[in-house]
Amino acid sequence: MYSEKVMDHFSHPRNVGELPNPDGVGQVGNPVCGDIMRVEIKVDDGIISDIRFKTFGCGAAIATSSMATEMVKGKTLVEALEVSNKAVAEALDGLPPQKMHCSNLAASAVHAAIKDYLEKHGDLDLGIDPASIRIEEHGHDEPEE
Amino acid sequence: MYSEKVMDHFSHPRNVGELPNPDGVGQVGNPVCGDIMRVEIKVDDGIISDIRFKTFGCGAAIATSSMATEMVKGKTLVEALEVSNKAVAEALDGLPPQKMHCSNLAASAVHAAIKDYLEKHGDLDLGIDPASIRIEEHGHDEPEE
Amino acid sequence: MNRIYLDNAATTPVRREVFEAMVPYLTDKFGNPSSIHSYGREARAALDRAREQVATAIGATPEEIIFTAGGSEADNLAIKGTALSMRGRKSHVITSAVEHHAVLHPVEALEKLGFSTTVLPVDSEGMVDPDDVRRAITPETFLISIMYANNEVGTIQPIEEISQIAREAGVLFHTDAVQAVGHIPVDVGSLGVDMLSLSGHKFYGPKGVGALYVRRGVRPTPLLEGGAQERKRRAGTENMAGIVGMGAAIELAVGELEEMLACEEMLRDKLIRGLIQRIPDVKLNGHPTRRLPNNVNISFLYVEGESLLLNLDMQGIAASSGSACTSGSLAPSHVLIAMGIPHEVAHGSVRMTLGRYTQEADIDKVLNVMPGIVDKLREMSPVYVKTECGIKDICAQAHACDVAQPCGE
Amino acid sequence: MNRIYLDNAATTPVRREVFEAMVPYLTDKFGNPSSIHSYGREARAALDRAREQVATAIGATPEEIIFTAGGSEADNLAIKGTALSMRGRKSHVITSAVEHHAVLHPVEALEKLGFSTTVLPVDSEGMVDPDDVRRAITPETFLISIMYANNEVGTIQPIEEISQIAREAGVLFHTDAVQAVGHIPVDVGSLGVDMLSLSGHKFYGPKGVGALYVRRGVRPTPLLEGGAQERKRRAGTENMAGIVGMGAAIELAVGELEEMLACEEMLRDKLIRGLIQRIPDVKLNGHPTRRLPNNVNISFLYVEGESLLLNLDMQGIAASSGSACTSGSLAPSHVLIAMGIPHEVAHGSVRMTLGRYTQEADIDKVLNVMPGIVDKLREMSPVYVKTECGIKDICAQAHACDVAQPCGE
Ligand SMILES: Cc1ncc(COP(=O)(O)O)c(C=O)c1O
Ligand SMILES: Cc1ncc(COP(=O)(O)O)c(C=O)c1O
Repeated sequence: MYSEKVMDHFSHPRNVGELPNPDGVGQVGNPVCGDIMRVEIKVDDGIISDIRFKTFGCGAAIATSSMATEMVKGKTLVEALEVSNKAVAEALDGLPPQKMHCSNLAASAVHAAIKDYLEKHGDLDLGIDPASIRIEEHGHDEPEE
Repeated sequence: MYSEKVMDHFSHPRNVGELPNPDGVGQVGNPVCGDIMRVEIKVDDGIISDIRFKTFGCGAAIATSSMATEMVKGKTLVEALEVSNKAVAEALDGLPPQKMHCSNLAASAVHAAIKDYLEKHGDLDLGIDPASIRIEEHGHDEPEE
Repeated sequence: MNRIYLDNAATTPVRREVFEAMVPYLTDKFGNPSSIHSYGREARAALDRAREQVATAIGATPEEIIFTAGGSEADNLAIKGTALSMRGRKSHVITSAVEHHAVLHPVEALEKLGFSTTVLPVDSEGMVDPDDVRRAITPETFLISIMYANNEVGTIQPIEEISQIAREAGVLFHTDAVQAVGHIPVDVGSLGVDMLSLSGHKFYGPKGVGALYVRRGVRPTPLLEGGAQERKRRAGTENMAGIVGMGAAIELAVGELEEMLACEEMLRDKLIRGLIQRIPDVKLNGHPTRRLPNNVNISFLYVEGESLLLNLDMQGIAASSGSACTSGSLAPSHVLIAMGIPHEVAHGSVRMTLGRYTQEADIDKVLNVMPGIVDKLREMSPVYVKTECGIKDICAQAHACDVAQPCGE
Repeated sequence: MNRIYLDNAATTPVRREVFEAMVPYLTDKFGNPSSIHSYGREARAALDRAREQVATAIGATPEEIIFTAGGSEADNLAIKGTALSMRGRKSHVITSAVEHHAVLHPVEALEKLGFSTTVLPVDSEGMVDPDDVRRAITPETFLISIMYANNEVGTIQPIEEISQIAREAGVLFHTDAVQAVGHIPVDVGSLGVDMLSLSGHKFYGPKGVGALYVRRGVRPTPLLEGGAQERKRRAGTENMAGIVGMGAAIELAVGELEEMLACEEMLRDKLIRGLIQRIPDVKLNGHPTRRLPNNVNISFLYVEGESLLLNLDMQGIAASSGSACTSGSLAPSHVLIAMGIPHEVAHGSVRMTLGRYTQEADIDKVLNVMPGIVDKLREMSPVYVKTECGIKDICAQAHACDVAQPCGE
């Protein structure tokens, strides 16, 4: 069902946990649907210097969380905003179709954390309008069979 | 499917053939339904002294023909008229239900031969009115499932 | 006694390789393919592979294959499922008089639900006329179902012509290819069909498993609903061993198809010719050339099929018959009757269907014993009278006698 | 790695004896039971014997058994077939919210055909209230279908009470006993049911074969039509190996039922108790006592079922879950939701179903590894906050938290 990469990130998730004083926090999903992802970031000079996540959800949810945090760590906020849920799924060698819908929200959680950071630090000028950041709440939809 | 007795009578049918100058001939069934039985009898002193049959039909048709002729050979006409299709089937340890309908007419063929004999020899008084002999043309019916 | 099996149209033996492919799914690989754990995943992988094998064998894609419990379920799904999906939109179905009951009875059932149906006739060799199909189409027609090859007489229908007619009229076309798959080339692309039924036990796979090919975009309403198996088109935990067996069987059968076909045709023709030479008053039923490579169907006049079968069986030879006696109904085979064969001739029909295990020696044995059996039964038959025209009694009533043997010749 | 299989409700391994009983029907005894020759007769004899085995096991007569392709087909036949036979006469069906989809989806399909349906609720332990059944009956009601034992939470319904209500009202009663047969005593006479579904692969038989018991005189309209198999109640060449396997399996299962039942209950209770003792914030789903001997269904709060399953799988333990994630839909198990269990608790449910090959050591292994897995996932869970009430986040929205663990305690 899952690719080897998914299983690797699921069984050895990177960047699990919380940060002592995060600069930004993003959370997407809800327990009713069975997937919640929370991402905390540290930002230094417009760069994500540290990142942690906590996820309640299935294998895909945990693996995408791990992969998404790996993909944006050390990146500028602008670069990180360009990492889409779809890109995360692709970096994991794909997800089963039924998992694309609700379990592939880790990039959104990262975006939410960046938005939170930007909103809290409105005085910074990084050339990004936090209001322009759209948080995809329903992953990348596959066409229904 | 068939009992051992049926198979015995089918593979070694008794009384097959024709008689040189039969006293009575009876035929039932028709080729459209797939079963025809012809019985020829010799009668001496009101007793069936010899009998032969020819049958076009399935295993049950041949076996019942053989058995019926065996059962009436040497019997009086009155006794022979009492041998029913059902009795023939029972003597063969039964027939498959679907064979009771159209393949179990051998006794009828015997009855028809007796009727023919009586009609040809109307001057004899054996105490049987040939008109009273009913030829069952549809065997012993099982209730439809 | 060494038995000879000449009833491969009824069912075929399971190939050794097929059996061996099934064994793991009846022993340690027992998982349910819907489960996400390792047992489930190994079953899922086998299911996917079997689906690919079936798809490849008939030129389809895996998503176009719906596994079923056999040919009958596939036929029912194609006919009733399509009708249900068309309910309230279109109302007319076309089929032929020589279809298997698994097509004819569902079509009859549709009549009770308010659909109208046309059952096309066939000619004396069992062929449907494509022009009849064309003429039968009305604006209400949504489905045509014509079998690929007949199970009783082996006649192969002009499927490509009919499918083109269907396509031009915008009507869905289903073919029951249960007797064709694994025996003659079947490619859904070149046939141009929308749905096609097949059954594992007709090509050396196990009984109780089949498939319906459904072209992408075509959506018969499911008959069996429940779990999400087969993409919700057919519910029920998958018959894993059966499906794996059918996958292996179809791959093997299609791989050796040409070789087998040539071999079967050779033996078939030897058997037909041999019987006609050795026994008077016989008639080949079905088409002389457009015929399954393994099908021999012959009527032996004046004798009844079941008696013949039982006598063959006592000699260790397994065959079948279109006589009513085998089924217990009064009417003999609807296929022979639709071909205009008189009842009494139909009653004397015997079908011998060859297979990959048939040896030339088997054919020789049949040719050796058959004349004696027929003779013995004819001697016992009240309708058989040896005159110049040996068909005296029957001729009086049977219009098709001249097909069998010219009367008074 | 030594694997531990705790998903016997999904499917069971095929018993060695069952496999061995099947082998002849996948090798030399390959005949079609409809054939009259020796191959056919030996198949027919085996078919008759299997039918007798199934009938005997549930207290029925052989003519009352219709072989199907599994539990789903049996359910579909009972529901849709009965509805079709009642068409134009009566129009109302009653079922429960915790039925298998093989019952619920056919019932939904009936609505599209103009039938009306009542889906009864269950209590928090998954039980149907017989009084609800009684109240739901109208003069239009022709069928009640309530499952014997639930496949997810193991709750055993009061079938005898419901069947009596049905009988008094002159309404037919079907029960899906797929999870019950072979595990707890099932006797159609004392249950008083008119129809009963069973499936071979739930009691160590093969997948893809099942049966519907149909009381003499009850006549659901066939769904699969064609040949005269199963007395015209279900067409298609019989899955011989499957049927023979199911016959052998049911005889064996019923023969050792009491012994197995006691053994499974013992292990089941050890597992339930052990998990509750070792892991905080867990909740047993289903009825505490009226429950299948092999069913354990537990929600682990704050964690999601699939993650748990995958972790168990990595330790070689196969189980299943009622989480939406496994199915890919948003809503978790309809059974847990019908029992009033909040979505987030349902998402954390794991079902472990024991079987005849389950060892006490397997239970010990689960009890050993589960706390670590749950801990690890909870540490990773954003909804898990260790406070006095460990359920802070969830409590705000979940009314059934107090079922799981009193909040603020
Ligand atoms: C032409 C044809 N269609 C359908 C069927 C039914 O297939 P099954 O027996 O697998 O249900 C058969 C054989 O029995 C057949 O020969
Ligand atoms: C209660 C219940 N009913 C019906 C079924 C369907 O049976 P099958 O998978 O054999 O079609 C199952 C199991 O899958 C079940 O647990």
